[in-house]
Amino acid sequence: MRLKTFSGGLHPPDSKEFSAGCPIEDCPLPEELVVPLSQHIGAPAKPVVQVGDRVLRGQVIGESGGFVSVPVHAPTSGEVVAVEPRLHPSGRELPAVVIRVDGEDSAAEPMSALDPATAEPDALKDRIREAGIVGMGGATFPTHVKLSPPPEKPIDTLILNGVECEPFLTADHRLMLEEGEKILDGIAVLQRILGVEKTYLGIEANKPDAIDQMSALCSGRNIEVVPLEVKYPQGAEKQLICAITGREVPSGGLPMDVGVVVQNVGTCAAIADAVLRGLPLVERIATVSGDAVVQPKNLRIRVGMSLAHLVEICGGTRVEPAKIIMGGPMMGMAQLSLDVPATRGTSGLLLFSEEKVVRRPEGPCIRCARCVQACPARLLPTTIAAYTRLDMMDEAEQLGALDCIECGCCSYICPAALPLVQTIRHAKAAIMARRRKG
Amino acid sequence: MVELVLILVSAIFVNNFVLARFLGICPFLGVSKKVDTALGMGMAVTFVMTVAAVVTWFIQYFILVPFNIEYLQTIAFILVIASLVQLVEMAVQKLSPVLYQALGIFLPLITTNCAVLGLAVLNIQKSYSFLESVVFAIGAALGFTLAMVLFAGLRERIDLCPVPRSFRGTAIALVTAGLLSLAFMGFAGLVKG
Amino acid sequence: MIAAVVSLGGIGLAAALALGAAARKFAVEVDPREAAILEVLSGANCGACGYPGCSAYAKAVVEEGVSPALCTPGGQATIEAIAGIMGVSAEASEPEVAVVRCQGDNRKAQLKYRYLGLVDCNAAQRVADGPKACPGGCLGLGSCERACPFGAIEMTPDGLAVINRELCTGCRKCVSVCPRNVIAMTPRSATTHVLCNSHDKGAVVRKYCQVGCIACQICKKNAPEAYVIEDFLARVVYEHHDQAGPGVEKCPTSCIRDFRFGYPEGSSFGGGELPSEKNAPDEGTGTAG
Amino acid sequence: MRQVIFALLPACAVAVYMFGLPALVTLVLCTAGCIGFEAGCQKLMRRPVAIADGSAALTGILLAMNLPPSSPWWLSLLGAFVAIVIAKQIYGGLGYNPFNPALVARVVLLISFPVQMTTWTAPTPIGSGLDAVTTATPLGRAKEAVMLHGALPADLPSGFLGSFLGDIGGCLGEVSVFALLLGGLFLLWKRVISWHIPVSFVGTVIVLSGIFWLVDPQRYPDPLFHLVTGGLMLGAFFMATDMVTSPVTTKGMLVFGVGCGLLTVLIRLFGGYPEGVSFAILLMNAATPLIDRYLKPKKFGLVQEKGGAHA
Repeated sequence: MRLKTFSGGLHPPDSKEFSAGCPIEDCPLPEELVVPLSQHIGAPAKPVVQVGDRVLRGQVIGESGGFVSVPVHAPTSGEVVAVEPRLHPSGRELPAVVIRVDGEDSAAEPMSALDPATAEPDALKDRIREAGIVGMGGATFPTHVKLSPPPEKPIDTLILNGVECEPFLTADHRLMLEEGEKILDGIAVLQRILGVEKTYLGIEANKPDAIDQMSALCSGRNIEVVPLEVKYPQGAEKQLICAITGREVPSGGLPMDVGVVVQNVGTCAAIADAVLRGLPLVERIATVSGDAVVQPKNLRIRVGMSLAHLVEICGGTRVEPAKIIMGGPMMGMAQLSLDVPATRGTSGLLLFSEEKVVRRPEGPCIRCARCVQACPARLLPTTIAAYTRLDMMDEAEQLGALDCIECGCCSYICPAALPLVQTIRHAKAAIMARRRKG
Repeated sequence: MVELVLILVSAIFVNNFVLARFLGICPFLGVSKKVDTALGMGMAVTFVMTVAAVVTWFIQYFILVPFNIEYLQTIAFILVIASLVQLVEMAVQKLSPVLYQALGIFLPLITTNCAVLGLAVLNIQKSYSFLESVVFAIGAALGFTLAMVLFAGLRERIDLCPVPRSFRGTAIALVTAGLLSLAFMGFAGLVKG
Repeated sequence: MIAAVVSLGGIGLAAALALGAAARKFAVEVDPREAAILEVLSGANCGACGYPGCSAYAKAVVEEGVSPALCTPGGQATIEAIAGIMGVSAEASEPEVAVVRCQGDNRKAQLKYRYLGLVDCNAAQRVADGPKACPGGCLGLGSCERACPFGAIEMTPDGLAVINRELCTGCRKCVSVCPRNVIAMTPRSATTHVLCNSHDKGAVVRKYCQVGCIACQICKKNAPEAYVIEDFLARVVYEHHDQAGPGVEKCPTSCIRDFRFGYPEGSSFGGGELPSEKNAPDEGTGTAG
Repeated sequence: MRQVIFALLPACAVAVYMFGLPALVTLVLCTAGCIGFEAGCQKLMRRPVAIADGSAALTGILLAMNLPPSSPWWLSLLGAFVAIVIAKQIYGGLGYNPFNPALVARVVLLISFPVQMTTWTAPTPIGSGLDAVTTATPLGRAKEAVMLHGALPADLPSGFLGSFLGDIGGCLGEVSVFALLLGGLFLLWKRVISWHIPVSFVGTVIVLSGIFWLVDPQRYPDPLFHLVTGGLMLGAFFMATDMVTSPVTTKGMLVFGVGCGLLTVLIRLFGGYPEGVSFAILLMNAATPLIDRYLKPKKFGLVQEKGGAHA
C-alpha cells in the first residue's frame, strides 16, 4: 500500500537510532530550577510568588496573562530565591522564577479529577487551561485556545500527531510505546470536548513498533492509526492534515477552517494527567542526543531544569559542543549556552561537535530549483529570498512569503548553502511589521 | 486567408517591429521595467496602431491620392497619429490613473513613435489592401507587445542580479535587447514578406 | 495647393473636434498647485515626510492641508517654496543630521554568538536580540547603508555604520530602519555627541565594549551644563552644545566625540575639518583614534 | 558542474576521434579561453575568482561542441569572449545570465561569420588515412534542396546507425548522438537534470516532425532524421537543461521543452537557417522569466480539495 503523504518535502537521515531504543528515564532533580514565565505563545504569565516563599510541586507560581496565555506551576517543592529576568531559550532575558529545590518533591493538593465521559466540555477546557497545557510538539500554543473554535467553524475531525518527523527526536516515539494508555485517555477527553466524528493518529512509518502498539490499543475505539510516509516535514500541522484527510488549510487560515484540530501525542498525555489525575503540566519527555553527548537518552524532565543538568545526566559531553539546539535539528532553536532552562516546548536537546556542523560557504544561486521542489508550501523560496535581500517586500509578499511554514527544507537542500528560510523568516517579520504600521 | 495569416505571423515574429525593424525603441527601453506596465503600454500601442492604420489608410486613398498631394503624407499622418495619441492619453488618465502614472512621459511619446508612423508608411509602401493593413497593424502591435513583455520579464529578472556598477540600468538593458534581437534572428526567413 | 490646405485643414479640424469632445468626456481635475509643489520637491521619493513618494506628499499638502515643513531633505528653501505655493507662512526648523551613537565595531565590542544568515540588521536582531553583546550597539550589517537614499552612510571594514554629515539630509530613513535605535537625529550645528547607546551599568559595559559610556560622570563634572546622565548613559544637552568641549577630552573611554576633529576610526570620511563648520579651533585637527 | 563536464567527455572523445587534431584544438582553445576570460573579468571587477566551480570550463566545452571542427583559432576565442564576458559576467556572473552563454556565442558567431561557421569537414576517423574534405551537414543539404527544388534530396543519409554513432559532418557536438545520449542518461541517472525538459523537447520534435512527414514525405524528412542530425541531443540534454536559464517549476520546464521543440521544428522546416535548436533555446530562455511568472506552483492552501466541504 502506498503510504499517505503531502507534496514536496525531503528525506534527511532520521538519526533516531541513537535514542529510539532507550526507555524513558526520570531525570533527577537539580539544586535549582529556573522556571520562565513565558513558556507559551501569547502573553507571559504574571508571577504570584515572592522571594522567600515556599512552593510545592504543582502550585501556581504565575497566573495566566490573558485568553491566549496559561498559568505556570512550580515543578517541584522548594524556596523561591529570585524572580528576575534570566536567559531564556529565545536568547533574550525574560522574567523567570528561580526555585531552590529542597529535594522532598512534596506535591500541592491536586485539582479534583474529572470524568471525561460525563464532565461538561467547558469544564474540561477550563481544566486544560488551569493545568497550563500548551502544544508540546514545540510550538507551545495554548491548547485551550485551539480547542475553542468559534461556532461557525464546526470541527469534524481530530488528528493526533505522533509523526515526529524531526531527525534525532524520539520522545513521542517512546511515549507511544510506554504510555499509550495515557494518550488514549487524553484522546477521550479531546473527543468529548470537540464532539468529533473521526479521530486519526498519524505515525511515520519508521516507527513500526509504535504503529503496532497504538493500533492494538486503538482497536474498537473509533480511532484510526494512519501510517505515513517517512518524509520531513510530515509532522507540520497543515501537511499532516493534507496527508491524512486530503484537505488543504487555506492560505492564511487555521486547521479549524477545514474542520480539523491537530494535537500532539505529548499534549494528549498531559491532558490525561490534568483531567483524570488533576496534575498540572510540569514535566515532559525530551530526547537528549547528538554526537557530542556521551549517552543519548529519553528523559522525563521537569520544566526549568537547565540544559547543562540534562547533559550531565546523559554522561556529559565527549567533545566541546559546537552547536546546541533546543528542539529538532530542522526547526529547533540554536542556543547561546547550556545555562538555559528547559520549557514545556523542549522536545529535545541536541549537541553537535564541530565536525558534524556543516558550514559551507555561500555560493551563487544557479536556480537549480531544488528548494522549489522541496517546499511543502509550494512556494519559490529562492525567488522570495532574492526579493527579500533587495528589500522588495511587496514582491516577496506577492509570492506568498507569509505562507511559508519555516520548515527549513529549502535551506537544508540548497547546494549553494544560502540561508533561504532565515531570509524568508525575515521577510515575514518585515511584512507583518509593515502591516501593523498600516 | 493564408496571405493574411502570413502577414500576421510575419509581423509578429519574423519582422518584429522592435527586434527586427528596430522601430519603437523608445518605449521599448523606457516602459519595460515591469511586466504589468509593459503589458499596459503594449495594449495602448495596439489600440493606437490599429486605429492609426485604419485612419491613415482612408486618408491616403480618399484624400491624398485623389487630390494628388501624396507629398503631404508624413505631415498628414503625424497629425492624425498625434491626435489619436492625445485621445488615448486622456482616456488612460481617466480610466486607469495607475497605468497613466506608470507610463509617464512615454505615453505622449507614442505620438512621435516611429513604430506607429512606420506602420502607416509601410502599409502604403506595400500597397496593402484595407484588410491587409488592419491585419498588419494588429500583427505589428502584437509583435511590439510580445517584445515588450519578454523584455520586461528579462529586466525584472536582471533587477535581482549583481550587475557590475558600470553596466547597471540602461547599459545592461541595451545588451539584453541586443541578445533578445539576436534570438529573434532565428525567425529570419520563416515567412517571406 | 488649395486642395492641400483644405484637406489638411479639414483633417486638423476633425481631429481638434474629436479631441475637444474627448477632453470634456475624460476630464480629470488636477490642482495646478500639486504640480508646482512636485516641482520644488527633491524627487528622491525618500519618504521622510511619511508619504509614499514626493507626489503623494504634494497631493497631501494640497488636498489635506498637511504641513509644508515635512520635507526635511529639501531643507528650509523647499519648505518656504511649498509654503509660498500654498500661501501659508513657513515655520523655521533647525536642520537635522543623523548620528550613529556607537563606536563599538567588531574589534572593540564583544559578540554573543556568530551570526550566519541574511546580511541584514533587522534579520539578525530577531535571532536572540542580535549577535552583539551590547544591547544597544551597532550590528554593522549595513541595513541603514542600503536604506539611505543619499549614499551618506558607509560601513567601516570592522562593521560600524558611519554617517557623512555633508551628504546627510536628515530624512530619517536610517532611523526608522535601524532595529536597535542606534541612529539619532541631532541639530546640525551640534558637533559633539556621546557615541554610545548602552543603558547598562558601567561594569557591564566595560565587559563587552572598550568604547562604551560607563556613566562615570566625568563629562558632567567638567561641563555641567552640557551633559546629563540618564539611565547610565551620558547625553549632550544640545542647547548648550557649545560648552561640551571639556567633556570630550576627559572621557576615559573616548565615547564622546567632536565630529569637527574626525570621524570614528576606520571610516573613509575620517580626518580633516568639515568646511561647513565655522570657528573651528586652531588646535588638534588630526584624526582622533 | 563537474558531472556535466564528465557527461560530455564521451562526445568530446568521439569528436576528437572523428575530426582529429583540429577538433582537439578547438576544444582546448574554447575551454581555456572561457576560463581565462572568466578569471580576467572577476579580477577586473574585484570579485572572488571562482573558476574552480567549473562553470566556465563547461561553457567552453559546450561552445566548442557548437563550433565546426575546423574553426580558426580566433573564432574560438571570440566565441569564448562573447560567451563569458557579454553573456555572463556583465550580468553578475554565475547564476544570473538570462541566456545560455555558449548559445549566445554560437549565434553571434553564426550571424557574424556565416562562412567560417558553416564550413564542415567530413569525419575522417584517426587512422583511416583519408584526407579531410569539406562537406555539408545533412540538415543543410535538406534545407538547400527543399529551397531549390521543393523536395528532399534523394541521397539523404538514411543509415540511422551511422549517424547515431557518429559519421556525419557537423559541429563537434553534432557528430555522435550515441555519445551524447550516453552523457544525457548519466545526468538523468545522477539526477543532475530532471527528465522534464529533454523529454518534452525531444518528444515535441518527434510528434511535430512526424505530422509534417506524414503530410508530405517528399518535402519533409522523417522524425528519425530530425533526431539524429544537428544539435538536438546536445541541446535537449545539455543546453536547454541549463538550470540558470530554464524555468524552476516542473510545469514551467514542460512548457519550456515543448516551446523549444516547436521552435526547433519550425525553424528547421521553414526558417532561413538549417538548424534551429540554438535559436529555439535562446528564444525560450528569453521567455523563461515569463514562464516562471505565470506558471508558479499553486501555493499550498489555494486549492480547495474535494474533502474540504467546509465553506
